[in-house]
Amino acid sequence: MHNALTADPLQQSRGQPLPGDFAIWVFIFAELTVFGVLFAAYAFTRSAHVDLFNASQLTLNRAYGFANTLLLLTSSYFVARALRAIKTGRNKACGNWLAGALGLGALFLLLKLIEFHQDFARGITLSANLFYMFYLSLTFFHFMHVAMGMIILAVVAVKAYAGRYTADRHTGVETGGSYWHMVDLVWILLFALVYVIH
Amino acid sequence: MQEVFTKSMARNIFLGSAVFFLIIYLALTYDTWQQIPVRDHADKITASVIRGKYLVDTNDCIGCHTINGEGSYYAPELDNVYKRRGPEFIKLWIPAQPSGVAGRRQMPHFNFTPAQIDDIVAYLQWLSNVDTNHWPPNIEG
Amino acid sequence: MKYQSQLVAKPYFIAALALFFGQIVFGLIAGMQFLDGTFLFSAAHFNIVRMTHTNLLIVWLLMAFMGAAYYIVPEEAQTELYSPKLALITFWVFLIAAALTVVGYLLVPYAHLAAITGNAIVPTMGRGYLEQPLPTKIGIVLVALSLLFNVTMTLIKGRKTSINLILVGALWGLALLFLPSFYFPEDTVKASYSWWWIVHGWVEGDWELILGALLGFILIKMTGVDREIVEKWLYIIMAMVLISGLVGIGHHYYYIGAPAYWIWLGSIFSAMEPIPFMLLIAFAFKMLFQRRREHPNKAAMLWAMGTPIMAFLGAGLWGFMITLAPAQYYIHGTNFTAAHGHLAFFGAYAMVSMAIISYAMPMLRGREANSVRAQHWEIAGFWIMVLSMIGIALALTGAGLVTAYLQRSGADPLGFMQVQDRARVFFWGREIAGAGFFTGLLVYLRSFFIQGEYQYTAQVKRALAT
Amino acid sequence: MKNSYLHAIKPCTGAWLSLLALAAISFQLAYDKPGRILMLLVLVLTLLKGQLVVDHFMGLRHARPVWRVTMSVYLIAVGTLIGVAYLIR
Repeated sequence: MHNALTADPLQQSRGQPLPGDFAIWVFIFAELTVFGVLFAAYAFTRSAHVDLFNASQLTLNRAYGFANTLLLLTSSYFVARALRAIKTGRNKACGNWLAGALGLGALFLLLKLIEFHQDFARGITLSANLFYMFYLSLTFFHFMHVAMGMIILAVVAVKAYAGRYTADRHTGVETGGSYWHMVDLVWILLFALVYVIH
Repeated sequence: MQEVFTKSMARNIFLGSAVFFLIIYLALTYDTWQQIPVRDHADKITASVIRGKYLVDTNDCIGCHTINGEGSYYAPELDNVYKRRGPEFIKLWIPAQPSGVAGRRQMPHFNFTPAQIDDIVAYLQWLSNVDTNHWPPNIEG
Repeated sequence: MKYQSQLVAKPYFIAALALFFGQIVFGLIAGMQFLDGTFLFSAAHFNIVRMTHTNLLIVWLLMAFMGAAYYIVPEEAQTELYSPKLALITFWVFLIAAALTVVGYLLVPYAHLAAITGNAIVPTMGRGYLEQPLPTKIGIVLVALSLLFNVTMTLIKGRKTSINLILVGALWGLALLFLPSFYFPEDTVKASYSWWWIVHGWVEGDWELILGALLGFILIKMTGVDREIVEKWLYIIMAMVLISGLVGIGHHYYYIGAPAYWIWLGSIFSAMEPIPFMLLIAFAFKMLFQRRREHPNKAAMLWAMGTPIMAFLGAGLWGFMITLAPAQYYIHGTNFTAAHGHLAFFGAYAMVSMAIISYAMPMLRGREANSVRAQHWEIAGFWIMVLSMIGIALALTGAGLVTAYLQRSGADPLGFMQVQDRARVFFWGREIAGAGFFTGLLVYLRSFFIQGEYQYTAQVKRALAT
Repeated sequence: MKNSYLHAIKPCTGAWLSLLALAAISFQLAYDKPGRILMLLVLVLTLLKGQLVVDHFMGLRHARPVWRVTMSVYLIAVGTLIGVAYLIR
């Protein structure tokens, strides 16, 4: 399966620089490091409190987590399509794909807010126990990244609609897209760790 | 293809991360602000405790001592001194200073009234009950 | 020096060094009081000596930063300073306020000082580094406003380079972050929590931006490397400072009564605080290797290269050793923290101040660089001070570890004074290294009294002869 | 140009559909009885998802190999740390 996917008929040359502005990649690597350390901290803390973590984990609504995974994966796909569109010079299509991604991002935030609301109503706070501390820190921190990513994508979308990008000059789309895919990547790890693995 | 690395994007990253992490810190601070009165028994901050704290501040006790590890490392920790020494010892100790022992670190004489010393002890008692995540490690501070 | 108004930086730099001298004298007295508790007890008790030592540090660094701002902002903006006269008035106000405050500390008992300066109206006194009476604090705000007005107006009418934007922005941040010093809640935990807005906000946030701007300026001037490259990397490094440092403030919140989650968040984010310092080293050396000119001021170059290294050592490495919660559990509130404080303040802020002074002072005195002889004295001062400060830090680290082992752990912990007695050898080490530092400072200051400027021809001749 | 564009869509769409399928499998496994095999399985599926995002959405398979390797190393490192933490209990 993996082979079939990587067999790109375009035969695009390897050895390209990172997509988008290098500055965003410094930020992406910094953020990935923070999340990586947080994930490891979660896992090792859990190994000292397995029962507490397993019991608390069961109180989470995994359906929310799954729905949010689908939303982010699809929005990431939309962003990838937006990049394809601009590479063929279609500004409007690029904008539309980005708007779609933004819509899915907004749905993600809405769903997460509902989930937070229900958590707080049940008395879950940062100080409730170690699991909830990690759960809330990780998801809130990620939530902020989604919000930040949406601001970036919105700026890129507006520029796309305004025709500021061309098939040859579209670094902005790549920059915003790379950040958004990082947010998606982090959620994939976060979903597995906090909602699924037990 | 040439790598793109622009100053304007670097600046945006700088400003963006400033705002981003400030918001996160403010959100956490909001939560902390709700928790602190619970953890330090703010309901037990009586008028006497407040007077005691004012004396501790205006006599610059942290110029030699530490309070919850903050201050100066010239004299012992005050967070748990109430539990370490007990109120009676403290009430006798403060007015008896300086000890005048040659070479030993000296604590000044502050001319406190007995009522003022009671206030200081009340403050130290309140301080000893703050939840500091089990710090200091033992009674010696 | 390109603009006449940059000359106002000169009194700031001179005063900064004079106050630096005072700081070290009081540091030596305080160090002596660790060895003999009755030393100068009735004249100046330890707490007074200590607050004079730390307050002089803050004031001389602020003096140096202000001088640097008055020197750099016009040159970067390519225009004269908005009002050199205001800058000069501000200088005297600041110097006199600082002098009066120190005199107040030394002559009036602290509680009495609090009573006569209206501390009862707005309580602000009795917090570390912020011991100043209310009038001084208000004076600091006025001085800051004057500085901000002056440099901002200069910036507005001139060229807006990134160095200038970062520097002026950081000066605004410095002033804003000082405002919580007027907020001293009755709840000690809240007071502690908000005290760090100022202290952490300055030394692990805002001042790092100033450091970056000063270093960036010096490197652009001395290496001739393309401004574009310097500035974009500067932005990235400064972004890393904020990414790690803003939530990294949590490493002060483990054991002061704040919620337990700070143990995790503080440890994780503050563990990344050394990264910007590492980047700063890489950045400085990359500029050095890519330099397009040989600047005759070797001493300034040494300060500029030494700053990121020593800042990494003091703020990065020593900071990292005490930043993780399990380590801090034993080390919090010991001389290990003092070791970190000394090495970080010196390595980052004292050294960057001396770097800009070293670069700018010869210009302010009408020459591109000092004579070779003066530079030799300055370089000797650099090495003696740097090595002595490492000695001080190692000695204090030893003293801190003694506390961690004997007082903080084990089944039968010893009392405070017993432990202090066992750490005596380290306090001796600190005082001896302190005397070494003082010697280094004298050597450094001596270099300013050696007249003459750098002679290209003499250097070339000598190079040809050998 | 038109032709190459059509070809270029497919890998992304394929990756997207694969990701959805993998997410659904993970979600199903979330309700299974806890166990080491299950944990390792979910972990591997997660890393696979991560690599798909890196390769196809981020488009790093066109980038210099060093960047793709960096991301793979990151994913494997995080995965290993998590795996070790769950196995040492």
